[in-house]
Amino acid sequence: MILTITLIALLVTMAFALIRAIKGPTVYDRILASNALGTKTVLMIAVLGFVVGDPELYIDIAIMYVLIGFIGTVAVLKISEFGNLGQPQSHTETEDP
Amino acid sequence: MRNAIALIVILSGTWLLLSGHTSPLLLSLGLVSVAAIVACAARLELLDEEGVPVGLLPGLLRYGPWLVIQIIRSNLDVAKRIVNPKLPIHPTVIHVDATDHTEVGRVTYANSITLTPGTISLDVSEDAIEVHALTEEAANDLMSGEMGRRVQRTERP
Amino acid sequence: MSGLTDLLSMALLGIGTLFLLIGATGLLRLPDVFTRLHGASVTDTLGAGAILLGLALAAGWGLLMGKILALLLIMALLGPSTAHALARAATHGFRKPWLHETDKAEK
Amino acid sequence: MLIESVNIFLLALLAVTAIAAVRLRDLFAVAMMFGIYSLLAAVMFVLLDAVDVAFTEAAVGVGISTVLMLGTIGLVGRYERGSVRSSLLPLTVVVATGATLIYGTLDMPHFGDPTAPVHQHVAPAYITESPQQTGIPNVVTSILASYRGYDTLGELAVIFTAGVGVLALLGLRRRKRPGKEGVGQ
Repeated sequence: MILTITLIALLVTMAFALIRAIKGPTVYDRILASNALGTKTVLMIAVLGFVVGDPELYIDIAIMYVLIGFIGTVAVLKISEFGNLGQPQSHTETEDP
Repeated sequence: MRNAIALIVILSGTWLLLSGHTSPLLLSLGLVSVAAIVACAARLELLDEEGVPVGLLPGLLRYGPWLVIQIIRSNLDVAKRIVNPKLPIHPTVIHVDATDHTEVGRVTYANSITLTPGTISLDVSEDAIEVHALTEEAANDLMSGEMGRRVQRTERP
Repeated sequence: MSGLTDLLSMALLGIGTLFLLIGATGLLRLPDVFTRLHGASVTDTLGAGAILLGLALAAGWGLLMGKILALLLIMALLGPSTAHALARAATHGFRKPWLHETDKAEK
Repeated sequence: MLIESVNIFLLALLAVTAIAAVRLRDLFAVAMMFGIYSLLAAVMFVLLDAVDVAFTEAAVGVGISTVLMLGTIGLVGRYERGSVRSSLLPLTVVVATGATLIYGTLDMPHFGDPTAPVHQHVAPAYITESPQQTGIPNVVTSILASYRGYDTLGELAVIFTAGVGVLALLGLRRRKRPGKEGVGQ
């Protein structure tokens, strides 16, 4: 019962994060929304494991997702900050309007 | 040497926790992968106090519970301000002194600040941490230096 | 005893759900990136923490509980790193934090 | 019932994400929308019990393809120019193709149908016999690494060759002109 409520709340928060990702307005808002959505995905998979009745498998997936999401977000931030993945290079980031 | 043993223990624990298998074949395969990782870490010279900070563990165990209480307290405060639009938010940028901290200490300090809702570390330099605070209370709380003193105690066990 | 654990687990899940929703509201309602980061961190710390603790209690003693607690630990360690990286990137991207009106008047 | 509702809601979010990605002109935002799309799709794959596909979707969709797209954006600029041509013909083609594909799936067995041909012979054989035959607890791993071991070895050789080829092409240029290479090398 409470798991169902948690699941629905997770879906609602995912929708909220999606709205923030669409509205922006800055690049960082979108990255933040994408990252928050990643956290919710992980929680959702963990909760789903208990709803479906196979928590062992789903928790493994959730752990994998946290690690992948972390690497993805940091890579995106590195690009948005330095314009590349860390190689010495002149700053080529396009200017915000 | 102590660090290598600690790393072996940590990796073996992680492997056992995540796999849950105990058959001899899979256990020996796990052992091989642990050995390979430790060998790689040794060759990359990651087995120093920075790579495997076991010396910090007792201090962190004492620091952890206090941090959890702080996180819950400031969570309630931030949550109240989000729910009730009448309560004002007052974003400020402050600089917290971090001259007396070691490198690991500054990292712990900055991460603790970020982990506590209402304050986020923006930039870490040699002697100070730039912090964005949601409210004046959160900023004043941080400026009182209680967290800094507690982090300092974890550095020197 | 088992009934008590169930009750505690349900209470933790309820608290987590509540903070999840509050954090998401903050993500939508607050005025700029930095303040929104505060809102997101409410979800990431207490929301995720309470939900995962509730699930760990529901799982009972065993490997599963260990895995859930490991997940919680990983999230607690990686979360602030991501948040700090985001805040730093936003500062370096010349996003001036939205400050209170009185502060602006002083400057 | 609950799982179906979750699936429908996720599908709706996927549709919203896709439409937003099409409509946005800021390519950085589009890349982020694709990342979000992959995350949502991965949850759906997990719900469909396709765990390994979900792993791949998360690793490739959220991780590497976002990075590659951002690398490309760093080279070509961030804003899309509006198209001058009419989009009527492409729309017709896409709608026609989509309709054909949906028509094609009507002949396929219903989702979760236990009498479908795939559930009659091959799948049960692998599921029941692979632990005894190979001694590996995970069925997908046993198929990839044991039954189709040479196949996988061949695939890895191809990918390795491709990787070495790309590195050879990019690496040679880098050594001649340091500091001039592309972003996503």
